[in-house]
Amino acid sequence: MVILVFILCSFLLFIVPNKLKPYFNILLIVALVAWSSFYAIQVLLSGVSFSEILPVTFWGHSIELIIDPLSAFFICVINFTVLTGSLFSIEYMKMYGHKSSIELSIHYFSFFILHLSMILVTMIHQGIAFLVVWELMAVSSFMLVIFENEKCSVLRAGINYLIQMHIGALFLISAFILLHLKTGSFDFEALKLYFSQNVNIPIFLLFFVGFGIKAGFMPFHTWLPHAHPAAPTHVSAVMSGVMIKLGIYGILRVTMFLQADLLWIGVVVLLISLLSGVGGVACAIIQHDLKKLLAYHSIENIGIIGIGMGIGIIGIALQFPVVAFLGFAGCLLHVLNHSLFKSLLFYGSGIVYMKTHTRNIEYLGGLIKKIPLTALLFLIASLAICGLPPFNGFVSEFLIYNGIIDGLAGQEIWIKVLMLISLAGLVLIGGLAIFCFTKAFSVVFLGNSRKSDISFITEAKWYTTAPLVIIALCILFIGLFPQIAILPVSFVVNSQFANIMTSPEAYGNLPLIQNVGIAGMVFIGIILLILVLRMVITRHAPKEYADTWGCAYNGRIVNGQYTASSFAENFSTIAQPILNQKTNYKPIDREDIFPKQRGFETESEDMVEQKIYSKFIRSVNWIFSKMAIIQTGNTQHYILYAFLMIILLLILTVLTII
Amino acid sequence: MTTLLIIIFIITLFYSAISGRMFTLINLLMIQGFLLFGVALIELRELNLLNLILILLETLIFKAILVPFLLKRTIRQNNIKREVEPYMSGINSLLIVSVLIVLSFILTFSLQDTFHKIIYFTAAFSAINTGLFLIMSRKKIITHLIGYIILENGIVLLSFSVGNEMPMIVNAGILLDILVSVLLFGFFLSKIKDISKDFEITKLSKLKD
Amino acid sequence: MILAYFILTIITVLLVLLKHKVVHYIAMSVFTIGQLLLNVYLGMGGKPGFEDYFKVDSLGLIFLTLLSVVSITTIIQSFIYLSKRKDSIAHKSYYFASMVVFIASMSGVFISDHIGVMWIFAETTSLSIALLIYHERTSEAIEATWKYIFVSTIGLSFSFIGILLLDISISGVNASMFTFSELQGLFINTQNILMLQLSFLLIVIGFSVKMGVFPLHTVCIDAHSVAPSPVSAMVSTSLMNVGFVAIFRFFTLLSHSPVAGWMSHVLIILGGVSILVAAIYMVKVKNIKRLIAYSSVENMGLVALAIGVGGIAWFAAIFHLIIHTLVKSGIFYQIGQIIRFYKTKKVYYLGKYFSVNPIGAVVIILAFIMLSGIPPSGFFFSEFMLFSAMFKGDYIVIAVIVMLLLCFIIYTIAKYFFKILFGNINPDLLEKGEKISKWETIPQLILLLGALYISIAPPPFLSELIQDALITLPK
Amino acid sequence: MIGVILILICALFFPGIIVFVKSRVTGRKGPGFFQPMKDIWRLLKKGNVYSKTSTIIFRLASPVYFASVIMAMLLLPMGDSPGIISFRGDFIFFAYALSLGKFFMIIGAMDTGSSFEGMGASREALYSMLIEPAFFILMASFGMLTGYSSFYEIYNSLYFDSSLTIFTGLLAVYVLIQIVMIENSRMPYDDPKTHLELTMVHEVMVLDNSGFDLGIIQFTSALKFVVFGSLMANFFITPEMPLWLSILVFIAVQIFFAALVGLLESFRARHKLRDNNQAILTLTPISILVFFSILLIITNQF
Repeated sequence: MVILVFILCSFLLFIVPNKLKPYFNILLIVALVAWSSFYAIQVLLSGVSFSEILPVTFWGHSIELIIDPLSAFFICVINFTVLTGSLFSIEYMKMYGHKSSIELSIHYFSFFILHLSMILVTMIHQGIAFLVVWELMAVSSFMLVIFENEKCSVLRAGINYLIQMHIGALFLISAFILLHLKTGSFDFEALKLYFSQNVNIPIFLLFFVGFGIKAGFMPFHTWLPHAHPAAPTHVSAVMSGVMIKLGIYGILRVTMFLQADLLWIGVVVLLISLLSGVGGVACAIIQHDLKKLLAYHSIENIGIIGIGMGIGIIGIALQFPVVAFLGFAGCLLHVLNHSLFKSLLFYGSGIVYMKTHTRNIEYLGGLIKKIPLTALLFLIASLAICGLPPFNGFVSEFLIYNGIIDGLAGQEIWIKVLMLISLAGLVLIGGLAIFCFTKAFSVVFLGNSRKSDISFITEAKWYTTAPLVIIALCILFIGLFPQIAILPVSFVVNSQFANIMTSPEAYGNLPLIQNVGIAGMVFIGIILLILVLRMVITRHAPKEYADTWGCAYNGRIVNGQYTASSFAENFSTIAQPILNQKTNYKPIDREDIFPKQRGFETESEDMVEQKIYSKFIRSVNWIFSKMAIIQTGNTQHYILYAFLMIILLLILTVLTII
Repeated sequence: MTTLLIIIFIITLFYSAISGRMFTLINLLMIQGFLLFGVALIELRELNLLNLILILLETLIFKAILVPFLLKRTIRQNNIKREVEPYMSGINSLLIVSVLIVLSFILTFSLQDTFHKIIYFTAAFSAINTGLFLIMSRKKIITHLIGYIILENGIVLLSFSVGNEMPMIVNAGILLDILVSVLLFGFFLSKIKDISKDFEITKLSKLKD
Repeated sequence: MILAYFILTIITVLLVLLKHKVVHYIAMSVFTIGQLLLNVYLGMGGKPGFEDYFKVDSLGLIFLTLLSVVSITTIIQSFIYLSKRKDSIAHKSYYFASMVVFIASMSGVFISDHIGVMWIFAETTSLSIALLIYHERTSEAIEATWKYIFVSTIGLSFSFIGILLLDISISGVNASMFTFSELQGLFINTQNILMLQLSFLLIVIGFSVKMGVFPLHTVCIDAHSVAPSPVSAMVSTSLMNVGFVAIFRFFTLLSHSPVAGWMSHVLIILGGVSILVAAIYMVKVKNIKRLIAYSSVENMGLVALAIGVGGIAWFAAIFHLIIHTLVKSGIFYQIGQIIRFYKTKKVYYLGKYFSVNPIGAVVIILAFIMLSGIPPSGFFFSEFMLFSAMFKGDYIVIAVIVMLLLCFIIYTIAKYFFKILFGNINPDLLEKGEKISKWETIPQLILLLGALYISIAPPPFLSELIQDALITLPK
Repeated sequence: MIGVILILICALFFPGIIVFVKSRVTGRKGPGFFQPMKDIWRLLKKGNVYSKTSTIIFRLASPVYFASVIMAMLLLPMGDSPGIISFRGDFIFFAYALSLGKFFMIIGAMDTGSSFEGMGASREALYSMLIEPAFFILMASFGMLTGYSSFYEIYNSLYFDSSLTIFTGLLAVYVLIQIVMIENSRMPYDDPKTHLELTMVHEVMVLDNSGFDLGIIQFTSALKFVVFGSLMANFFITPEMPLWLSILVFIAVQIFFAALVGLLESFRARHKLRDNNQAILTLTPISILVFFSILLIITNQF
């Protein structure tokens, strides 16, 4: 009943004057957050799943909202990020003062509907209602993405996003129909009956592709690098922080009911996530647009989550309860961690965009001198995303690593080799992430500003950086006290994946995580110790300030600095065939006496998108243009078509083909 | 007796295929009108009087006299060039029409309907096919009209073979519709005049994708 | 009651021809009231009179109510449309006269039971629409009108041949009246299958000009792109419903006969090919009205597919049509407004409509969501039912191809609609457009919100009405 | 606790031995063993010169780098006494702690805003990314062999009886040596004494450091040598060895390792920069070889 009230008062947004719109929006979101997380936390603590029947009947079925531990966990993740997103949007939306009031109200309205539909997606188990809310989420996020619609690239990205979401929904529709054909009901619970009777792989693949398109696994990720840079920052933070995770939620929901041939499914999930992990981060390295870089990193982190899930499924298949527990726990914890540091990174890039109005990192630089707090927060988030020790990224990757290492003890040889490949893949992802984020952080924040004039930039308002600081504190908290963060995750895993025999070792690794926390604290202690040591020793030593050593060039080096593309150049030469980086530069030919001004620019298209998607669409367009001969404008032809159609159908009937 | 008339009807179809000039086509229409009137007179004797008069009225007055007169008047008024410019030579169109007539023979035999005389069916189907062929193979819009009327003659022949199931009002409605459609064609022909003076169909193909 | 209705139409036609502005308003409002009265009376189960020619079954009732709803909004929009144009008073009176005849003949088709009578009304619809399409007196208008009348009369004569063959095939059995209700059970054990197949084939190909399905849809596209927008709204919704009702009635007639399996295959082929044709041309077409005409052809292809597939897809077909009628008429009125503002139909010159007329833009966004089958729209549920019926009848390959084509179609619609809303064009095009009054979008909003309400919470009496429209079909 | 003290002691004389061996090989007398330590002590007391463009990140870089190596040191066991912190999967923490140190060194170098330091930073980032898989596969395969995944338990339950196990142990030692040479950018991959900034890797990154920071960095590179040296030493220390013998073996291994590094450096020329990538990448297949040989040991079909 409360949800209907929410929907009604969300319509009030259209009437509220422009000035009050952001605050009214936050009021609505805080109310929804309070309502949903009250039940979610109750479920997480008590363990009994909460269910409520909605009064409105929908196509004859009454909709039932069920919050079980898995959806409770996801609700908390969603609520936290959407809350910080709406707080961040107050100052960010001031940049769009010129927008008309109806555009602003549509924006806030679809932001609230996005939040509501994400909550409902985790709550509804009935098939048709689930699909309705699923595509409602796609439509509302589409309206948010095309907010800055004066740029045509934004429009193209938005439409591309909407169509891919629709294709994903078509996969889900066909999966639910197949389910309905065999078991007569659309619910997720009917999957248990379905999986016990017939082959699991085909319908799982349909579900996996349908949810994978939303999650952004490699082969279907092409909408992500276009949609996120197009959307305003707080929207892309919510989208890549949380909305992608609902794809993972869907896949987890389906894997809970899997009964047969789990091994092959686990292998498929593992390989696809390895591909998307390594591919995502490799493409991220050569990006120049900060948000596109972060979007590719979402694909990489989805890959890591997928690896955790693959390991978990293989663990269940081979009856290794510890490996299964570690895999799924790592996967769920990384969902939480990624939503934290990814939204922090997007907010940081949002503040950079707000201040410098450009996202191309080649023009930025030296921002730490002007906005030190944002730079520090961006640093913490990029350390966390690379999975470096004292922060939360390391904890979840640590769980997945342990899962892989314990998985190495599998019987067959090819399982050991598979575990080795996934270990190498995960390490490679970590190394590439470090390579990419050192580039991103140092080019944007350190050194001198390359092209844009940053002299008058000031720190963002307190109420914008406040949510960022809270997120950074959470990142640090999970990093240093992981055993508290692991409690809800392990509770969810043990209650949802009942076929993981809740063996004692499964609970054995809780103290294991504590050591990581202690090690992190010791690490920070050592750093502080050394800093104090340095202060004490060099207390009297003179300190001078001079220009950076420039090999006898003593002016201020501005465009002599190392740019992002040169930083990434030695990696892109190695990975040239995969990344097909194009450099467009017109060389000066010999007899050109007064050559005009030249520019050097590298740009990279997405290999997967180029080779598979655009080629497919171009060929279909070509075929269509060849087939478009019917509408010739001549009356005789129109009558000829009817006559030929009758003759054709008559022949077919006589030859009994029809 | 009716089979004789129908055979003459089929012969007029052959002549319509090879006719090069507009006026011969219109005369053929007149002949077909009279033939239909004859068939109706002989065939439908047991109908009630009112229905019979209506049908006779329709075939004699409408098809034999009124339409050919209207067509000739429009041709003279808008001094349209008299030739019928077909896409293909006379011989080819004759071949095609005969193939069509053979096809309609085969079609009627395969329908093995014992209740009705086969000759009606073949004449009706061949008239329909030749009407369509005339529409599709001639450039002039007037010949499209003539082709349409030959098609209508085929349908009328078919409805004779049905006998008297159709109530009188329905026949009246059908005749009314055909009359109105021919009137509308005439009305719009005058409008088309300013697009293509000699009513070429090729001028009427701007609306295309 | 029917007699009173037709007398009313003749009187309004005569009144309207009196060439006086005020008389037009009075006559048209009297006619709409008469139409509503007829609808309500028949809805209450009243007898239409002339028992053996007219009978109201639930299928006819659904589409009659749809027709009256759309005709009310069309007449309102026509007044707005004509008030903005500088036509002579005579010109306007022809418009209203042929509009009245058009609406009357369409309601005639819905409630007629006798096959011949239905054919006559179908023929009068195509004749009465001639003047409506020709209203704008341009050379394209003449060409489109000529093509439309010529091809539709030939199409209808095809269907008349089909009806005659049907009549011949049952002439052995002594059926008193050649009506749908009497012939219902007669075809169960006919031996002469080829005759039935040929007659159904001719009927479907003949009525495809009305329903906008593959072979003869081409002239509908031209008629749409030329006719004034209230007329093209009428054509693409109620005229296509006329085609659907005709074909559906013959389908139910023959659904018990041995030829039923063959019939569904024919309809599936026609439906599939028309979706393919719509997809091919939507990618290529540059004129906004032709785009929406092709989207009607695509929806009608889906409906034909649904009739062919059977099972729950029959329910989906009728539900799809109800939503399609409401949404498509709303879109066409809005497109008429856009064309009046930008004075061109080429999409290249349309843009920035969101800043020009926000409420109209909201209508366009709502219409896009409804058209593309994204959940709040009814198309999602009808397509869901259609696909589940196809999966059950193991037409899986066709279902996958149709899904792919639908994605292409949605992509093109999105590309055009959002180009109109947000695409940037040179600003001076915007200034010289005339001021748009907010009140014009009210009827469109009512139509769209009605469609939204029906799709989210389908009222029980509607689904009962559809259920008993399908009683005669084999379960 | 003994391990930490031993490592600190060895770190004091380790660079001295390398310098001694290199000078002896080229016929020079060479400075005393503790000369590098004296330099570091001198640097620690000197003042700092900071560049105007560098910010707090630059000041944080070298302490974090130093702390990460100390952190790594705490994890290492010595014979039968485990490291101060040891838990299941601590070699993951070991590797990621080192890469945190490198992360800060890289952004510290980029902070100065000079093109030379940028070059060094990007090369350092690429090389560290290329060698990490090798280390992980090595430790994971030993974890698979022994069934445990923390340093102390792996080394405790390691025993080399058959010829294949000895061979894999030697191969592992070779891989560890190569990893250290890359980590500290010694001769085959980068020449510490070269002055041409365009071709340097590690040295050019620390170009702008001075005083206390430079001192810490030089001490950390020595410390890193000894840390990896203790990883190798633990191979030779068997659990039942008495304490004094294990200390002796440890110091002997460190000295032999230092001498080996000195010899390597004096006889090997530097790779071309482009060939460095392939050279480093060869380490991963070698560690995969170690993995397969261990696979053979486990399925005992050798």
